[in-house]
Amino acid sequence: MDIRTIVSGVFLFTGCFFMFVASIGIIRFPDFYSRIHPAGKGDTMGQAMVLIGLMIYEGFSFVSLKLLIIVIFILIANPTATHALANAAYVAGLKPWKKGDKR
Amino acid sequence: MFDVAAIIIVLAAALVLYRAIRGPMVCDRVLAVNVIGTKTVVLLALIGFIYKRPYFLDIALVYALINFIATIAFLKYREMGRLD
Amino acid sequence: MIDIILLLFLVICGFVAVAMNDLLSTTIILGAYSLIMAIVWTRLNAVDVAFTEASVGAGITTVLIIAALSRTQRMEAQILAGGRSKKYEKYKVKRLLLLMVILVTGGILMYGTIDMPAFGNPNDPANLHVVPRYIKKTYEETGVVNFVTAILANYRGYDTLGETSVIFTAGLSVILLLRRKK
Amino acid sequence: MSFVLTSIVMFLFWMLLSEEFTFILILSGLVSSLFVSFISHDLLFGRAIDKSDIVRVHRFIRYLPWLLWQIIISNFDIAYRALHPKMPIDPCIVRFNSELKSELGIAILANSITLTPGTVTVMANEKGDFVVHSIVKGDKALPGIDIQAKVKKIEGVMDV
Repeated sequence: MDIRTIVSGVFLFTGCFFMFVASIGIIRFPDFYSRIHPAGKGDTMGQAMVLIGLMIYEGFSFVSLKLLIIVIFILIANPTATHALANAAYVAGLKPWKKGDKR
Repeated sequence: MFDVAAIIIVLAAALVLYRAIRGPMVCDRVLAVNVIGTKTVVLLALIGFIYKRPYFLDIALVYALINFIATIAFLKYREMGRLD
Repeated sequence: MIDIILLLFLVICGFVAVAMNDLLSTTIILGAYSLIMAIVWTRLNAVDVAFTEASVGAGITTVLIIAALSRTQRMEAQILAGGRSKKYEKYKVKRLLLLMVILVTGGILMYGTIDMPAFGNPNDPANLHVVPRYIKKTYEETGVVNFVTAILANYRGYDTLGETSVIFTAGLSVILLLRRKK
Repeated sequence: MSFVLTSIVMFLFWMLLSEEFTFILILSGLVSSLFVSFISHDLLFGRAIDKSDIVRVHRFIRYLPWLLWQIIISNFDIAYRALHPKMPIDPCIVRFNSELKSELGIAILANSITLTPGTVTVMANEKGDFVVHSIVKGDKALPGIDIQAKVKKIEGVMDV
């Protein structure tokens, strides 16, 4: 166990934790608009964390360059996709959930 | 290490699948499938590292691109009512 | 462990996709099915099958089905919601009949698999003739690193070419059908 | 100009994916990247690149650490709200007009709002109108003026 493995493990499991929390959020939150929050943030960051952990484990090579490209693409595309989804729901006229409505 | 992480992510995807099945609206389902897609990308990268065959990353890259396309096609259908 | 969860996923997705009333939701669930199927292919080390599953199953098929849906009805016909009408009773009988047919067919197919040799046994006749050659000589004969890819694209090249042309024709006919007349 | 740049980017991407440097691979990569950029060279670099773009990229890189820090904070926020047994959320929708003009600035602001704590962009159009869904009411609902100021600084003297 050298120091690099430990650091990459920390990144890996932090990312896994955030992805898991995002899933729980998607299940628990009451309406579509609030479900977008964990999908847009938790997943983006969890995924970036896991892939950065893999990059640290791998060191500098073609593989980590590919991982970097995936991370950058996802940091751009994932918020855009959630934003597009929210836009579709907004255009369709979906009303947001208010505090006090039933879940 | 990678095995445990992969299992955690698969379980998270299982939770999201519940939302995809239950989801009261179509939008919820698309959101859930989009999230499953991002988890799939990570899972593919992890499987590549488990098997020590990092060329699996190419599939992960293709996935990251395709996941986006399907979502955008669906949204175009919802907004315009057609695809062409 | 992961494999079992993934296969369970596939079964659940299949059942749900059949049970849905809304065709758009079914399409989306099938998208999730494809995503998971590609992970299974990857775990079986069949990289290019996973590629195909990713691009055809999750990408193009979803887009094409949505394009087809945009020209037709999305929801299932209202017979289901009809309650206790005579038509509904007839529908129920028909459905039971269909279930019987499916069960019998499935049973026959399952019976057929009993004669097959055990999976992964090295002494089976299927694993004695060409498989050792594929494993040993793939790299020197074809120059391809992954031998699932080599089998698909080199040794069975004509087969794959036929499949590809079928998919290409299907794509062309879908474009012809869906193209909007100005 | 845009043709050459696009084909260079495409060819670099090809080399990255292939990882092997044999003659046949380089040749086919060259041919296919030229073909792709022949079809779609106006997509990636729509207009000519001048000096202000380089300044803008520099400013954007300086903006990134702050954004990363905000992403981390927002994740802890989401984790707290999702795991808390009572789920302390009180969503509302906020409309405002940012005075951004360029498409790039609007895109950056929309993605930044989605990634910062408590808010998600629901709609943004080219006039700079934003509709934001916030998970808490009150002061925190409106995405801070500082994000807008920061993005405006990146946008800089835009001549569009």
